[in-house]
Amino acid sequence: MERKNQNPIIQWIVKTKILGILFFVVIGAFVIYALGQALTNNPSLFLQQVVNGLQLGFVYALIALGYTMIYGIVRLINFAHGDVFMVGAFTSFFTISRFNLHLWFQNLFPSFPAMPAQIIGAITVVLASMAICALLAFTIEKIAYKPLREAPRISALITAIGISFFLEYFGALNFVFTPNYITYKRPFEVKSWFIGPSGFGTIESGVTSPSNSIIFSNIFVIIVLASLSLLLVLQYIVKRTKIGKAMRAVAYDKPTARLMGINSDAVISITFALGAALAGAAGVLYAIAYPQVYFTMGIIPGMKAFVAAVVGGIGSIPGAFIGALIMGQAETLSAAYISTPMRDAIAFSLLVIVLLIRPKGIMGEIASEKV
Amino acid sequence: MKKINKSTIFFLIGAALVYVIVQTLASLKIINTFWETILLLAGVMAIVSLGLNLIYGFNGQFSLGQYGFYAIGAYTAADITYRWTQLHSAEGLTVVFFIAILTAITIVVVQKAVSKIRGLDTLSAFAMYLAVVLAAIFAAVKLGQLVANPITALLNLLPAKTAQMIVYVIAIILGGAIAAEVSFLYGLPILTLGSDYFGIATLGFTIIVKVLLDNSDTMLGFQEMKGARGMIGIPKLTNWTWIFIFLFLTIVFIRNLLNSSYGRAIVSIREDETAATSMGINVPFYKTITFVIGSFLAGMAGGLYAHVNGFLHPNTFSFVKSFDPLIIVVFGGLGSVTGTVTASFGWALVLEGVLRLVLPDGFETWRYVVYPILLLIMMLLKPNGLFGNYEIPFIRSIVPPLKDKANNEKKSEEVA
Amino acid sequence: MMADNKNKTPILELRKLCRYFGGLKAVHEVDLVLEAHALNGLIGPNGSGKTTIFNVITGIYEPTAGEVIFDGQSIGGLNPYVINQMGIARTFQNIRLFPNLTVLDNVRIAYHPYAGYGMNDAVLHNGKFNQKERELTEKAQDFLRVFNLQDRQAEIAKNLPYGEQRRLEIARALASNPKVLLLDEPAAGMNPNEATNLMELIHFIRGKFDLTVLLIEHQMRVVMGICEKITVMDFGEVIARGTAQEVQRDKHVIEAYLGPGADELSKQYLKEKAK
Amino acid sequence: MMLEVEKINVYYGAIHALSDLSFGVNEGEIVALIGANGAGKSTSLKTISGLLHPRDGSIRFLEEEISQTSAEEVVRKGIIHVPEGRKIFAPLTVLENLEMGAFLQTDKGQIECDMRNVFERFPRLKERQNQPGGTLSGGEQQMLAIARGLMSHPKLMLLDEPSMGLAPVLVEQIFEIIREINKQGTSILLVEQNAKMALSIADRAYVLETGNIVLQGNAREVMENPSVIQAYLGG
Repeated sequence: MERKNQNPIIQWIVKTKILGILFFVVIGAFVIYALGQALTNNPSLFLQQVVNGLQLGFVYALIALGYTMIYGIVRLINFAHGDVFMVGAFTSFFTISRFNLHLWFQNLFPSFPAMPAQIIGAITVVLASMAICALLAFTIEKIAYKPLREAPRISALITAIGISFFLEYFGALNFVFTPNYITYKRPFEVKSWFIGPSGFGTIESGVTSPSNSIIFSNIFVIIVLASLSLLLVLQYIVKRTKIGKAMRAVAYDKPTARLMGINSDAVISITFALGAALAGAAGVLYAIAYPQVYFTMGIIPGMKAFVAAVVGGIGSIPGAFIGALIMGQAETLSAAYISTPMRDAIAFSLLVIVLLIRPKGIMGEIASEKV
Repeated sequence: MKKINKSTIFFLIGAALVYVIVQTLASLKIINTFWETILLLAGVMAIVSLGLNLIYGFNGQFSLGQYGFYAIGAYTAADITYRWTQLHSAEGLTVVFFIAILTAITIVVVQKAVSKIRGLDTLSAFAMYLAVVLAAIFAAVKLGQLVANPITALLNLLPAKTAQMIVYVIAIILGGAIAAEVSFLYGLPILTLGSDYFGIATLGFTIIVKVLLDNSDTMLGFQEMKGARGMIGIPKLTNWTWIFIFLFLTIVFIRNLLNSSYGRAIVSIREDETAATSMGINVPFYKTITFVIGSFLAGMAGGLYAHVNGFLHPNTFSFVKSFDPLIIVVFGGLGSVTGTVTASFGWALVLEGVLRLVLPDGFETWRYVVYPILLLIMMLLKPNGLFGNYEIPFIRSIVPPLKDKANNEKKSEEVA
Repeated sequence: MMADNKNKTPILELRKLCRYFGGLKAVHEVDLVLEAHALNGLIGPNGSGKTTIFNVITGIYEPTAGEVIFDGQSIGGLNPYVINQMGIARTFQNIRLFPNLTVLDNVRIAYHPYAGYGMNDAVLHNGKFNQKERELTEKAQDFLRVFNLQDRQAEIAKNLPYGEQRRLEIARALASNPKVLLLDEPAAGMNPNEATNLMELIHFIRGKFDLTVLLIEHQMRVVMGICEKITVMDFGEVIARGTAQEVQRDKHVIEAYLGPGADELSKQYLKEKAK
Repeated sequence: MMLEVEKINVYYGAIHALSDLSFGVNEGEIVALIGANGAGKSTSLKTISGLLHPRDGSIRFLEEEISQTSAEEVVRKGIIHVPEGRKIFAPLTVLENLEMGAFLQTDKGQIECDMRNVFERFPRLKERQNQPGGTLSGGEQQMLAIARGLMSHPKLMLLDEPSMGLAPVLVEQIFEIIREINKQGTSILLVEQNAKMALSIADRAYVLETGNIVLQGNAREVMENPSVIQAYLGG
């Protein structure tokens, strides 16, 4: 069993891991070169894609947070999370088109300035969706996951898949959400601006924007603001409140948390509700940005957000956020410069590459198993 | 020689009976085409799920990539038979044949070389494999095109039916082989990831394959696959006999493998990886080989599937569908061959057959509402699956009796 | 096997072995020599680094610094399965059997590298397979017989009582054909009677299979009777070595176990015992 | 008796960890449970604190049956378990760890007051209150674990191997703290392998061997009984 490497060249290859590094360097150099080319060839197009990517990334971030929190606390890949997002979008669709919830403030105080009144209305719509989703996830957790807490982990995963199917196909029934693609009515009017070499200005309807400028709308602003503020709220809850600290304690060490008198079941339920509320908000924002709702709309964004959570390091809240922003960029840039249908493949290739370099994601900590 | 076991006889008789009864009922049209197709699909699903059960149930690797390999097998086999029947050329056959052979050879050669290097990291090894395999594929394509015409002529010497059958069977096996080789390359870097991450990476594989298939005509240049429009014109060659033969062989293969020292090595990794490696089991090797065998079965099943309806669509291989074999394996009981086969047939018959018939008119859409509810109830009632780890006597490993006392003492002295 | 190998050549040697976890020096500059055919003990309070040493020797951890020399070769950082096949087998502190497999299969798995047939034979279940598989099984049953587990061979491992699980784990380790056997607290959780029997059994198999044994124990009493040499660790370092009697009287050892000031108590105890 | 454990049987799967084990703690006492690894000391504590439940037998705390009560409820009744290996919530700061100890305490003023007391007793923790618990040294973590336990105002404190892996100086410090806590009215059930130390502060002691009590009595008696030494150092 002589296993010494005699050849110094081979020894050098092994020691420096040069082949593996080279492999990634080649890929990395190619990507950087391509991005550089894109930026220099048409900077405004490139930056426009970055803006679009940010908009998408911020929505993904809200979904990814739920994935990451739930995985962190019960080690369950909650495949039904994307469908909760769908329910959130549909809830807002109904509250807007059936109940005119977005107009309640305007109707109540007609003399109030239109702009803030619209914002208050929109916020109400988001909050309503968040509440419904939280309630839904709370119920799901009680029925489908809690009884299986002591069962093999795969059982809960299968029920998660089951719940996902159920939400989709129950939603597809004609008296629920219907199996159709439905046009979504936004709770406010869209305004767009341009910014570029020719300055800054509003885009009137029917007028083309000046060339070489980047367009962004109030939707972009709202998504970024809403997403950031929800992130801050979440960060506040997790870092500052008692229940948030309990969540982290349970996620880290459930038996010891129980020894402190923390009711771990209750904490887990709350985590599910919180994650679902964020997914619900994401559903509304997504529907506002891409105004179409349908019963399987949760699958792909859910999947992307999940990938984002893994890329960022599952269990880590800032990680989920960073991962989501990366996913947003990867998706829009690959759609713009490679091909639209390929963007899903690119997203997942990115996932695999990140896992190969950092097996626990960008912000994930590497825990060693005790033998 | 050795006496044939009673359980083996029972199994063979049982299998023969199942075959004959179904075949008779089908030829008498008591089983109509609708139900026959469901049986064929159930058989295909059983092979896919057995592959997954090997990977997940017996080896403990949580894989969601089974449908990716299933798709690769399906499209590979379909392309070979399509070219044979529609274009009257054996080019597909020869090219894929050489790809499979040359890739296998290079993998073995590289493995020999790599195993001599102590401490080589996985990514470097992967980069080496990838470079060499790409070269092999390039050579194989050239070689395959070179011999395509003579082989076509040779096959045309045979009666048309026989030639088609030969092409069909080879196509299915090649479908499996290509899937297996892809799984080797993909598995190499990701098998070192932890369980959940392996699952996510394999899920990614399914999605990447699906996207590539959606664009097979534009990105990959296979016009006949027609991308997201779906591939048509594949000969419908899969019948109950073929399904039965392949399923039978799969079951016997898995049974023999599991009831050997190699099978025990595979299972030991599921049981306790650290203990297994400390007991001299080459864990990375057995993880890889299990993943490759499981993917081979998936690819083979894909080949069979492609020739059931004569139509392939990338949506069949979407990741949502890719949960099906996982559900079946968990349903039947992780680590139970009996359970997987039963669950596959039960699943197909109930979901595709019974639910369609039982639900009243206008309620067809309720099928997928009832299904998850059944799934949920099932999981809550039997979290360990229908069969747990029960096996029928033929598959179950038998603990041999102890030898008589006098013999014993002699033996134990020898050990000393 | 190698009855002539009973000279005093070291078979396993640790040279300034270190293993750190972040800032924690779990094992720090430990030297240890294990002579062929020796039966030595490694003792020390909880958390003193004994198990970490086993994990480094068997390849589960890479050493941070220092060397592990087995049979004249440096094996630090090799894969655990390679180290096992070279001839080092172990048991675990918290019993790591293959819980859902039968007792027989647990032992047969460890014998896998010596199965003697290829995967193709396995798939075909041909004559060679049948013959070799029978030999393998008989061999495994012989190991079970040594540990008085032959009646349990069809039982699922996790259903065995604790003491039998411990014995099965040793049987499994032996089945992997080791030259050196590392036992991690084999008597933990056993009553004094069982522990004594186990120690006698270990002494017996050492002779029967021509093994070199290194034994981790928490209780000194258990190792006293059978170990020729004892190494005592505390806080990742060796604090004493010698025969059982020497170690037992060592001031550092007594304090490590019973706390400072326990020296007096122990002297008093020894005096009493002398009466 | 404050805590009365009577003939409990505890199993891990097929393994019989505790068989017909009985012992008790009186109000205001320090009771030591000593014995070698695997004797069942930690299992006993886990059973009392509700992480495990006995198959039969009874555990009474202040005349109330708690053998099937959940861990969260046991804390509410006034028993706190400081687990083996300290089990600090590594990602949470020292302050947050302490807050978790006071999880069931709703009175904010009370928490603040307790926090002050704890910091007075453990000035080291005050210095490090904003560091993650995982960055503390072994001794500091043990102090934090004890302090965290104190935050719930326990009537009975279960301490599992507080001296494990600590240098002798620190061990003495920890035991001094335990004695003080006891003086202020908290009863203590102490599991230790460091027999000498444990017996030096305990009122009574039980010696455990494979799930059975083999020796019991007041601490002095037990300490002077040669079989204790035998249990560790052999004869």
